[in-house]
Amino acid sequence: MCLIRAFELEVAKLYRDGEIPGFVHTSLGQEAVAAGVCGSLREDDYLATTHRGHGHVLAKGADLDGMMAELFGKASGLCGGRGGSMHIADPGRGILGANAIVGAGMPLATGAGLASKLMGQGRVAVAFFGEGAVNQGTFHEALNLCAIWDLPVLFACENNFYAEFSDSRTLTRVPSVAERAAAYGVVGETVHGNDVEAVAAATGAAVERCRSGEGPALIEFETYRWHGHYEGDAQPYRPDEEASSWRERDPLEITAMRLAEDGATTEELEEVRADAATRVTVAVEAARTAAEPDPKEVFAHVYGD
Amino acid sequence: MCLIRAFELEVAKLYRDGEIPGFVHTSLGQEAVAAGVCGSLREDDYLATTHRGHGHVLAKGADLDGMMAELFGKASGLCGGRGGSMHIADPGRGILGANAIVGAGMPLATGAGLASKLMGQGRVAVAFFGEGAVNQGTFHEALNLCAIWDLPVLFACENNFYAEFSDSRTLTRVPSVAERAAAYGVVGETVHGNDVEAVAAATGAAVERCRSGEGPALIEFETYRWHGHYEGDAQPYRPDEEASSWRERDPLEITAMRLAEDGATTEELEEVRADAATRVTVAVEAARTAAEPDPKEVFAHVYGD
Amino acid sequence: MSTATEQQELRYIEAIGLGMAEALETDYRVVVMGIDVGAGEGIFRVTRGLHERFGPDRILDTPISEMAFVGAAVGAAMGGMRPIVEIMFMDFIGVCLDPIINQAAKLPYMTNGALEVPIVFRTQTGAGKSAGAQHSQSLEAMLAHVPGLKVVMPATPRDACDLMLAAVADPAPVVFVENRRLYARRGPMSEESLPLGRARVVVKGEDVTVVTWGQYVGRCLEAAEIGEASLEVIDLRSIVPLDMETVIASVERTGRLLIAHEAVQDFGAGAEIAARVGRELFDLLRAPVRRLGAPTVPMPFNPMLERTLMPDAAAIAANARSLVAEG
Amino acid sequence: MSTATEQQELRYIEAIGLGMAEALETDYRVVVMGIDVGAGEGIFRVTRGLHERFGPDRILDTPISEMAFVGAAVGAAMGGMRPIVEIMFMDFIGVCLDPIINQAAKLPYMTNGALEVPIVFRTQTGAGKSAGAQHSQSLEAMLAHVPGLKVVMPATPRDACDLMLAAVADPAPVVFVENRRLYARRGPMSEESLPLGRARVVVKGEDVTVVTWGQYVGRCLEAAEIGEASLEVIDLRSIVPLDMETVIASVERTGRLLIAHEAVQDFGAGAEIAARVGRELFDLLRAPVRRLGAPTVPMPFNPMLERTLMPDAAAIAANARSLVAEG
Ligand SMILES: Cc1ncc(C[n+]2csc(CCOP(=O)(O)OP(=O)(O)O)c2C)c(N)n1
Ligand SMILES: Cc1ncc(C[n+]2csc(CCOP(=O)(O)OP(=O)(O)O)c2C)c(N)n1
Ligand SMILES: [Mg+2]
Ligand SMILES: [Mg+2]
Repeated sequence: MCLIRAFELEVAKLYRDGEIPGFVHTSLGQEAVAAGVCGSLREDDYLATTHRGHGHVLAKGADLDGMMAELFGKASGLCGGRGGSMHIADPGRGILGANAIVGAGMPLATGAGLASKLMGQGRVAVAFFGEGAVNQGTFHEALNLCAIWDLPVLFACENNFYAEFSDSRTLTRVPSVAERAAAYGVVGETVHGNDVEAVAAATGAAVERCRSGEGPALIEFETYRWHGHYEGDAQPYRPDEEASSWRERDPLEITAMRLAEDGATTEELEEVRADAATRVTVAVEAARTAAEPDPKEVFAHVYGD
Repeated sequence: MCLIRAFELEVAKLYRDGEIPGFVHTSLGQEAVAAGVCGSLREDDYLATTHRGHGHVLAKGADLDGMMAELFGKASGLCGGRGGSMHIADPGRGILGANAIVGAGMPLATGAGLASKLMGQGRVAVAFFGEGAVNQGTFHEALNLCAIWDLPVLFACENNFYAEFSDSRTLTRVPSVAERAAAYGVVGETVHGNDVEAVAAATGAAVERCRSGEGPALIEFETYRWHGHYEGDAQPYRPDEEASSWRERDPLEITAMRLAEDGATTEELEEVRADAATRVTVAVEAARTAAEPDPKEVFAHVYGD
Repeated sequence: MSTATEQQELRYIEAIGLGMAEALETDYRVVVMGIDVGAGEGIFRVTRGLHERFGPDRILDTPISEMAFVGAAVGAAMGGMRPIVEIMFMDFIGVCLDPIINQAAKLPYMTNGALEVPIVFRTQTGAGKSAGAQHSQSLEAMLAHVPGLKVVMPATPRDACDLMLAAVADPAPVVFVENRRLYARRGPMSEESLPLGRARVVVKGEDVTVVTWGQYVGRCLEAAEIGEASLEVIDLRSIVPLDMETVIASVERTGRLLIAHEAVQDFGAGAEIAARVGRELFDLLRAPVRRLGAPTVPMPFNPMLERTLMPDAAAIAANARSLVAEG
Repeated sequence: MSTATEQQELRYIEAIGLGMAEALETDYRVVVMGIDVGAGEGIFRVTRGLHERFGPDRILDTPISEMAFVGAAVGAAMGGMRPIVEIMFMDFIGVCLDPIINQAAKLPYMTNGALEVPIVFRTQTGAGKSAGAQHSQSLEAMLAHVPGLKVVMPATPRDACDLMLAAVADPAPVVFVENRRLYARRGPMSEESLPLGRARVVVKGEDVTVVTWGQYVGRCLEAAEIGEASLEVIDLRSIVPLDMETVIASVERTGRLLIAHEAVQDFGAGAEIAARVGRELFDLLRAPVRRLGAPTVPMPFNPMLERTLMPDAAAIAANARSLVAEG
């Protein structure tokens, strides 16, 4: 979590300063979902995520330096600089990629789950998506498909209550995503997404059900994005009190307090934070000075070879 | 209903004999849904239907001769012979057309309902669709959209339990379409689709709710198609007992019996049937001898002008 | 457009907004629909001010449900409205192609003219700023291939406004493709007004006709200024209808044709123009028609790679020069 | 393919089935997915026998949810399978374009080759039997325009089988376009086997090169038999990769090129070929390249109108003749 926080804060700064090109959507405030879900997965489990996927990808074990370099578009980036923030992937770790098409990850995860099932691999596929994506047809179609085929797919919804500039509660009569799972004969549950232990517990149980052949599960994690939809968004659309009340439920603070209760010292906690900050700084330095991709290679892999 | 029955029986024969080209999907056995729903609509209400739409279009008041001629592809057809069975439309009667894309009618009806609402016309739009189409993303998206905008749209599902060669009950964990409406905050109900009075009663009430501004309604009409998915389908996939048990619940017989109870004489009932048969025969004769469209006109209206 | 407006310089993005506002003002059947086009004023702020001025019944925010709301816009057009519906990025036709190509494009014809579908599909493209492969495609050729759709791609503020008004007024469905790389560009509203379907000769020249559209109009103008050959730059403005008359008239004089566009070259719209000119002016062409588009590669994120794949003014000028050398 | 099979005549539809069966037999990662492809054996019975032979874990019936199951096939390919997924009619790309063009076509490139998406999108087209405007489109040009996709369109049983096997083996996503008007046609499996990406010279000739594919191969062969000009008929077999080498070699001899295809002519794949030949053989062409495709009209239901819009052998022959007359 600390690493994600440090990463995203730094990315926001770099983006503002024009060091990172393209579009960037940070997951500040949502770190516990990433950490809790991905921390409950096996290394070979699959992950398909969204435009707001840095945290998930990091938590799933992608190399920090490779990620940062990718945001810079460098040759040493996880995708050789071809993907960028919205398309970071690391197939070796089951990470099928962030995706810039809202809702596209759910069918892909369905397919990965299908592959796992047909080949008897016992791998679970997790599809992250926002509550805004729930209104997309792919949610409906993919969840139904997973249900009838009993596929080991976890539908992990990050309900941060906003889709771009819109309050998602105005875009459906049934704002509870968990409730909508019943239409597919799937169990849906709602979990406080800023509490990493709650996230991990719910995920662990759901993933085990998936792995044991019961088919898909859906968990809605209620959380909040601290920054705008994209970096640079002025956010006139969110009430201040709402934003500040969520800031008070900082997932990192919640965890820190709990660790402190369990006996962690301030120094130990500070060390974790400092360590994360250092790793990010090192990654930034490396990314800054890394080589650009070789333009002569620009035609490679168009046809997958 | 008698007219639809006579029409479809004749069409099936004509298709078998090679007189009607293209693909044909008849609605034999489902007549009560068409009659009950469309009979409860105003003339200016909208209708968007499916590949299996003859009955709906007839019941909504489209000209019989024009329909038959359209199936023959003649110039006097409702679409000048350009549409055929899967594309019959009659915008003057609010009929936006049958549609060969499964699920496509729901967004179109949504839009017609939107137009009615924005222009304060009080017109309701009905989208017919099969239970197979429920798994299509358009069902999910359109129903949600109608719900949040309180659009006067009736989602009229003909659940005939089969989508092509598949038992639809195997294609979802929640075979009750009505139940799935809850995910959108919409009331869904299930009605015996072979009982025209039940159909009309449910539709009448739902349409009034739509018209009064409550937003969309969903009704699932349980029924059965007597013939194959298309004319010519050998139907190895359906248990005989199932088919025959539904034949015993013939919507026309149910109605006839009820009318008889209410005092209609055998002669009166026979006259209705005979009249329908005659009208169909006349329509066929007219269609057979009608002129082909003028090839010189083939380029007209590509760009809507 | 008022004379006062005609004397202004506007940004391309403002001109689109102006076009929509005029259409909304003069025709109650016009509505604007799309994700966050209302109070949010659009992800690029193209719909700025519209929500405030026309209210939520005319400027409709939709859920992320393109199949439904694009399809609903088509249905609303059938029901007598004149919707302007936004598909946020052109790449997103991937999630809502059916209502565009199978419904809107076909129903007027299939109903023998009984149904009109007067709808504007607003969308935008514009590579060059690391938006990545799923947000950088210029897919006009795909839509131009479908009978029943018109496709316009304005390159100037004046055209953006005019074509918007023309698109709204058109009985046919029109795909209105903006270029986000042009949003901030200013241009005179005093530019001559042309109807939908007419190309614009932007610069007169003698040696080579350069046909282009969208973002590439600017690059071709830059190329013309390099000045080693005299280029006649034609901004196509609409891909369908395709104003071959203007193109042919120009190539008849120059004898040489270069087509430059942002989209991938293979199976792009340039091929159609090359094929037609190759046929109609076979005896007149002094050199083979050239095309200059993006190579067959998904657009990479890295800015330098992206630049490598987008022919610049120098490349356009070099191609024109070598066309002159060829004959 | 066994020698016994090579000596047979098969129907086109059987040959596709044979190709799938061989792929299923030799590679456990191959699965077949689609609406009613299983016990129902496909709406046109292309998957006949597969369900019985390979069972429901290899031949998967899907709900009517193209976005999900086509997308799932793409995801399964990422997960190491080699799915053959059916899009029942080519027109239905309208409801599932995203997984094809934005996911399958792009992810191998965007991940710098780390992800392979070895998938076959089986689909079919074939106008001429009153299927109506929403079930009659030949949309290969749209998909060919997207970098990352291969597009094959077999015209003979031998090619149908070979290209299916090649498509399954290919590391890239391949769109496999069948033509339902050819399903019942028989052809020798002894025909020479060619790799994916190579065109076939079906008939040698001297006067005019006729490039064609799919349903139109047969019409062009008929036209060749009319015999007033000597036609060299080339069956392209794949649109991407485009075998320009074979086309160019032929036109170098004949000096004349006619391209005939089922799809709408405007912005169709023929334009790309015309543009390339126009450029590469500028000095050699004796007459301007001609194209013969469907006019810009949604396909009407009426059989006679439909015929009017589909150039027949006589029209092909007449065009060839007039090409000869031109120069
Ligand atoms: C098909 C498609 N439609 C629209 C968009 C534009 N878009 C990008 S992110 C976004 C909002 C997503 O909201 P949500 O799913 O709640 O995710 P969050 O941003 O809150 O994490 C939208 C509309 C897109 N990328 N793809
Ligand atoms: C998008 C799309 N996918 C598939 C088809 C092929 N198809 C036509 S009808 C049909 C079955 C529809 O079943 P249902 O909705 O239950 O309607 P019914 O035929 O039972 O009336 C299918 C799969 C199609 N026309 N469009
Ligand atoms: Mg959200
Ligand atoms: Mg059904």
